[in-house]
Amino acid sequence: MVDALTQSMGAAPQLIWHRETVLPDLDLIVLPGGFSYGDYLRSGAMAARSPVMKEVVRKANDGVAVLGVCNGFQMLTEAGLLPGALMRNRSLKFICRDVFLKVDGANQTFSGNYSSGQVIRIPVAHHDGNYFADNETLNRLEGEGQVGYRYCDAEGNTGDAINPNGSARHIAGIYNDRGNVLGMMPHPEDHVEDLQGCSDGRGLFDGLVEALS
Amino acid sequence: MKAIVHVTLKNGVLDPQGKAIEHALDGLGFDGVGEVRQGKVIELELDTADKDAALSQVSDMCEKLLANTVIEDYSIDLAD
Amino acid sequence: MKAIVHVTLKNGVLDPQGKAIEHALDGLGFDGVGEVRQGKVIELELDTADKDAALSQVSDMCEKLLANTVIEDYSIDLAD
Amino acid sequence: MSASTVKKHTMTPTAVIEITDDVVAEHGLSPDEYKMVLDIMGRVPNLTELGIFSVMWSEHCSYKSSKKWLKTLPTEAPWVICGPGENAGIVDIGDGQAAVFKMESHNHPSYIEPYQGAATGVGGIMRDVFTMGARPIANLNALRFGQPGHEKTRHLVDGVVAGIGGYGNCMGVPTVGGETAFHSSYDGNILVNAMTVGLANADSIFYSTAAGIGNPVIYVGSKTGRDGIHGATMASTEFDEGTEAKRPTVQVGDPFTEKLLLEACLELMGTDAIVAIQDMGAAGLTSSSFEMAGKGGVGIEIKLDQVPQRETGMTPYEIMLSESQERMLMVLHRGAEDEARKIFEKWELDFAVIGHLTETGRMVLTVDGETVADLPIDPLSEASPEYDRPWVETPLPATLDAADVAPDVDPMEALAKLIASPDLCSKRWIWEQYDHLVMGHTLERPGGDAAVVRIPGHNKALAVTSDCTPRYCQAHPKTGGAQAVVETWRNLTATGATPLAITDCMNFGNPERPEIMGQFVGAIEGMREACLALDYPVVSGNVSLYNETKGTGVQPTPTIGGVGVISDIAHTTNLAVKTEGDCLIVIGETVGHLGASLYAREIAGIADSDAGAPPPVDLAVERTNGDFVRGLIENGEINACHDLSDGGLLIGLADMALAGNQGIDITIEADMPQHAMLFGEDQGRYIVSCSAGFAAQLINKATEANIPAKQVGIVGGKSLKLSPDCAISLATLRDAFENWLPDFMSPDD
Ligand SMILES: Nc1ncnc2c1ncn2[C@@H]1O[C@H](COP(=O)(O)OP(=O)(O)O)[C@@H](O)[C@H]1O
Ligand SMILES: [Mg+2]
Repeated sequence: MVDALTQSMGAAPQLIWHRETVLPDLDLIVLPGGFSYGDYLRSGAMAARSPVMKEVVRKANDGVAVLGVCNGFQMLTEAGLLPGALMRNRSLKFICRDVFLKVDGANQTFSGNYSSGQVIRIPVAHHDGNYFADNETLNRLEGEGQVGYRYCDAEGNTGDAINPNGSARHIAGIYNDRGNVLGMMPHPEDHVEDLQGCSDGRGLFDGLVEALS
Repeated sequence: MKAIVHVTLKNGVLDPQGKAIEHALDGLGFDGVGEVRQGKVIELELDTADKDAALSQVSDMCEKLLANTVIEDYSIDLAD
Repeated sequence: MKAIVHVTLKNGVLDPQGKAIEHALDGLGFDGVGEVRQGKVIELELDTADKDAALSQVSDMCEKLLANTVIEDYSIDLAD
Repeated sequence: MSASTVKKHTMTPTAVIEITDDVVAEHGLSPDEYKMVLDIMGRVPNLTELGIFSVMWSEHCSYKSSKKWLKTLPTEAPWVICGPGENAGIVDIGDGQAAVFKMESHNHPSYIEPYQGAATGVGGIMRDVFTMGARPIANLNALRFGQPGHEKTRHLVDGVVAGIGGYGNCMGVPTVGGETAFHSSYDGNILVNAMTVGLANADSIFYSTAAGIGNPVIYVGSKTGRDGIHGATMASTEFDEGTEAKRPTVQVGDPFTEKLLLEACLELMGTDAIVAIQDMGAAGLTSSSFEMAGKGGVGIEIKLDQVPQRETGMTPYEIMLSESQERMLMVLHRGAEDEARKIFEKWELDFAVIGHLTETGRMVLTVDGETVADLPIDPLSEASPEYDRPWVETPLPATLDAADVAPDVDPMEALAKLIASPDLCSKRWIWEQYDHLVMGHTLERPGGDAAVVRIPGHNKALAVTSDCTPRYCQAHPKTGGAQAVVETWRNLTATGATPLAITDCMNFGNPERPEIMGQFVGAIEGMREACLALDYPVVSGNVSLYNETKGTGVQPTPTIGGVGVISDIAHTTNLAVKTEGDCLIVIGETVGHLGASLYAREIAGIADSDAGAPPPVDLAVERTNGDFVRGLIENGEINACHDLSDGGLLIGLADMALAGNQGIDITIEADMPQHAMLFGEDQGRYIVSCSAGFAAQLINKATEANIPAKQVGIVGGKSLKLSPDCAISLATLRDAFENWLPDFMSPDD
C-alpha cells in the first residue's frame, strides 16, 4: 500500500502508530489490509478500538477522505464509519485471486479516474469479506449511490456463481453517506504496475491524488 | 466471579459456519439434524463479587467489544 | 429437542484469542479482568425426543466433527 | 497490562523421581547412551538433567543417524555467506543484500492435528529466518498426503492447507509456491515441509554464538506453558497404534504474537544490542541455550523462576522441555537491557533477563537461588551420539521397455487422464487459500515453474521453488536425489534466474532398517553429485526420520528448496504461450524414457515395484542445456519457457497452452514409439517459445552448441492438436486439470 501511494503521490505517506491520539493535518487517511490483532474475535474488531481510531472517526466526520482496504474496510464497519459487517466467506475459506469489479457509484474522490460501469481486474485476499447489512440498509446504499464496487465477471455480469465470498448484492466496496469514506475488500494496491500482471488499480490512487490536490 | 458471555448471530443473519456443520454432519450420516447455528462463548474471570456491578461491567464490554451488535446478540451468565 | 454443545480449549492449551481479548479489554480501560478464554457454542435442532438417544448421538458428533479432542474439550446440554 | 491481570506463578520443584531403567527408556535413551550420560555426569542425573540429555540426543536435535552423511554435501561457493549449522542458510544476492532460507518438516504434528501442526510448522520456519536478521518475503510448502481414497486424506488436506494459510496469511508473508502429491506410502505419515525465504542486509546478519562472560541472557516472546513437552522426541519415534490414543499435546500457534516478535526483533537488530540470538524451536529452552553456549564455548546460568510462565506450578523439567511457540533467546551486551526492554514493551511482548553467561562451561539452572540442574555443555554436545548405521544400496532396476507400457492408448485420452491425476492436477484449490500477493512483490504467482518475488526498491528478484519426485527416489535413491536437485535448478532456470543454492528436507523411514538407511545414503550421494556439478551448494536443511507406521515407511522424499536470483526483472519469463504463430521448441534430447513415469503408473497401471529405472540424470547435459536456456531468456530471445518433468512433453505443452489460454498445433514427427515420445520423462529438457522468424536461428544456435533442439509446435487455435482427429479442446483440458482437487475436497456439492 505504501508503494502504491508513493507511486501516485510522488511522496511516501506518513505511517501512524496505533496508539497515537492526535493526527497531523492531512488530506487522506488510509487503513490498509493485514490481520490486525490476528483478526482474533472478529476481523478488525480490536483495531477499530485502538486509540488512534477515535481520531480517525473525528477526521472522517470532519470530511477528511478515508480509504479502508480489506482489514481497513472491516475496521471501518466495526468503528461505525460504514454500515453493515463483514462476515466469514461463504466458502469458509481464505480466498486469494483476481476478481473483476464493476465501478458502480460515481464518486469524485474515489473513482474519478474510472468511468461508471467500467470493469477492472483487482485481487482479493481475505477470509471475511462477505458483506452483510439488513435489507433496509442495502436498499438505502443502492438508492443513494453508495455502492462503490461490485463483483462481476470480465463482461460486467453479476451473479451468485461470480461472487467470490457471498457478499450481499455482490458488494465489494461502499461509501458512507457523505461520500468521503470508502471501504473495499479487494486490493487495488496490488495491481498498480504491469509487472504485477495488471495496473487497473492505479486509477484509484491517481484519481485520489488528483481529487485531493 | 466468572462471567460467561454467549455471542450468537442474530436471527435472520445467515450463518455460514452453522450451515457448513449441518452439511458435514449430514455427510457423516447423522440423520434428523435440523438447523445448526454456531456462536462464541467467552469466559472472563472478574475480581468483583458484586453481581450487579459485574453484570453492568460485562454488558458494557459486550457493547464496546465482545459483540458486533449489527449482526450479533449476546447474553451473560454469572457464576461463582 | 435442542442440543447445545460447548467446545473449549483444554486447560493448559494456549488460547491466543482469549489472550488478545484480555489485552483489548485492558486497553479499553476495563479493570479487574483476569483470564479470558474463548470457545465455541454450537446449537443443533434434533428431531428426537429421547434424551439418552440425543446425548449419545451428539457425543458421537463431537468426537467425529464438532470438537478436536487433541486440544479441545466439549460438553453437551439438552433443552426442549 | 494492569496489575490486576498479572497472575502470580509459583514453581513446583521437580519431584524426586528415581531414575530407573524404565524412566531412561521412556526418555528414548538406549542403555549405551545412558552409560555415556553417567560417564559425563559422574553421577546419576536428576529428572530434569535426564530430560535435557534425552532431547539433546534425540534424532531430531542430534542428527545422530544422518550427521555422517550430511557432512558429505557440498556447502560452499563464493556467494555463500553462511552454510548449514546456523538457523538458516545465507547467500549473497548482490547490492549488499542476502537471501536467508531454510526448509523444515512438521510431519508428525500435522498428522495428529493438521491445522495447528501445519500452522506451527510455518511459524517455526519463519522464526528460523528472522532470527538471523532477515525479513521473510516468501513461504513455500511441500506436501505429501496418503492416497486420495484413504479415509483420513481429505481431512488432512483440509486442515493442513488451512493451517499453513492461517499462519502465513496472518503474518503477512506471501505463500508463493510448493508442491502437493498423494501416495499410499504416506497414508499413516503425511509430510508437511515448510520453507521460508527472507531478505537481509549482508552486513547485518545475526548468529547464535554466545560470547562475553557476564552478558545477560534474555527471554522474549510468548510465555512458557506445558506445550508439546517431548515433542522433539515424538518427532523421532515411529508411529504405532497407540500414538493417537496418547495424543501428545500439540502446540497452538499464535501468529499475531509472532508478527509482533518479528517486528520487535527486527527493530532491536537495528541497534547494537544483540550479541547472539536463537529461536526456541524443538526442545525449546534446552536446545537454544545449549546451542548458543556450546557454540561460544561458554557456560550459562539460567534462573528458571525468571522465565515468563503461562501456567502455575511448572517444574524445571517442564520449563526446559516446553515447546511453547513464538519465543526467542538472546544474549545482549551488558547495559543494553533497558533499550531492548523498551522495544519489546512497545510491541507488547514479554521480556525477561533470565540469566547470564559464565566461564564454567556448564549449564546451571536455578530456582529461587537453588541449583536444580548442573550439566557440562561441551561433553554433552561432543558426546552426542553419531551412528554409522548399517545400510544396503538399492540396486538400479532394469530399464522399462516402452513396448511394455500401454502403447495403444489414444494420446489425448491419456493426456486428459494424466492431467486430472492427483499429482498433476492444478493445485489452485490450495494456493488460493494462501495469500500469495501480500506485500505486493509477487511477480510470478503459484502455478508456474518457480515463483518470482521482487526485491523491494530494486530491479531484481528472487526465484524460489521446491521439488522432489519420490517415485524416482524409491526406484533408485541416488538418481532420485540428483533429480530432485536438478529439477529445482531447471525450475529456477526456466524463469531466467541464476540458481544459487538449495535447502533440503530429508524425509525418510526408520534409519535402523538398512534398506531405509541405504535410501538415505543414496539420495545424499545423488544430491552431492548434482550440487557439485551445478555449483549449487546446500546451505541449510533438516532431517525427518522414522516417518513410518507399522513397518511401512514413506517413499524416500528428499525435498529440495531452490533459490535463484534474477538480476534484471526485465529479463524473465514464464510458461504461458503468448502470441499466435509462435514456435515451440524442445531443448534437450528426447529418448522416451517411461520407467518410473506417471504414464506407467496412471495410464498403464504398472505397480511402483515393477516400473523400472527412473530416467537417468546427466549432470553435464543439465548444465549445458540450462545455461543455454537462461542465455535465451537474458537475451530476450524467447517469450515463454517451461521445464519438462512429470508427465513429459505432452503435459508440458498442455501446461503452456492452459497458462496462455491458446491452443498449440503439435508438429512433431515421431522417431520412436509415439507414447514414449509424448510421455517419456527424459531429464534435462525445456520447451521454449519464440517468434516464427527466430525459430531457425534458435535451432542453429543450439546445434552449434551441440544441444539438441527441435520444433514441436506452433501456437494457435483453441485446442491442443496432434492431428485433425487427435485433439483436445482447451476447455476440456482445463476442466480436467482444474476440477479434480475441488471435486475431491467437496464430493457432495
Ligand atoms: N502446496 C502448494 N502451495 C503452493 N503452491 C503449490 C502447492 N502445490 C503446488 N503448487 C504450485 O503448483 C504449481 C505446479 O506444481 P508442480 O507440479 O510441483 O510444478 P513443477 O512440476 O513445475 O515442479 C507450482 O507453481 C507450485 O508452486
Ligand atoms: Mg516445482
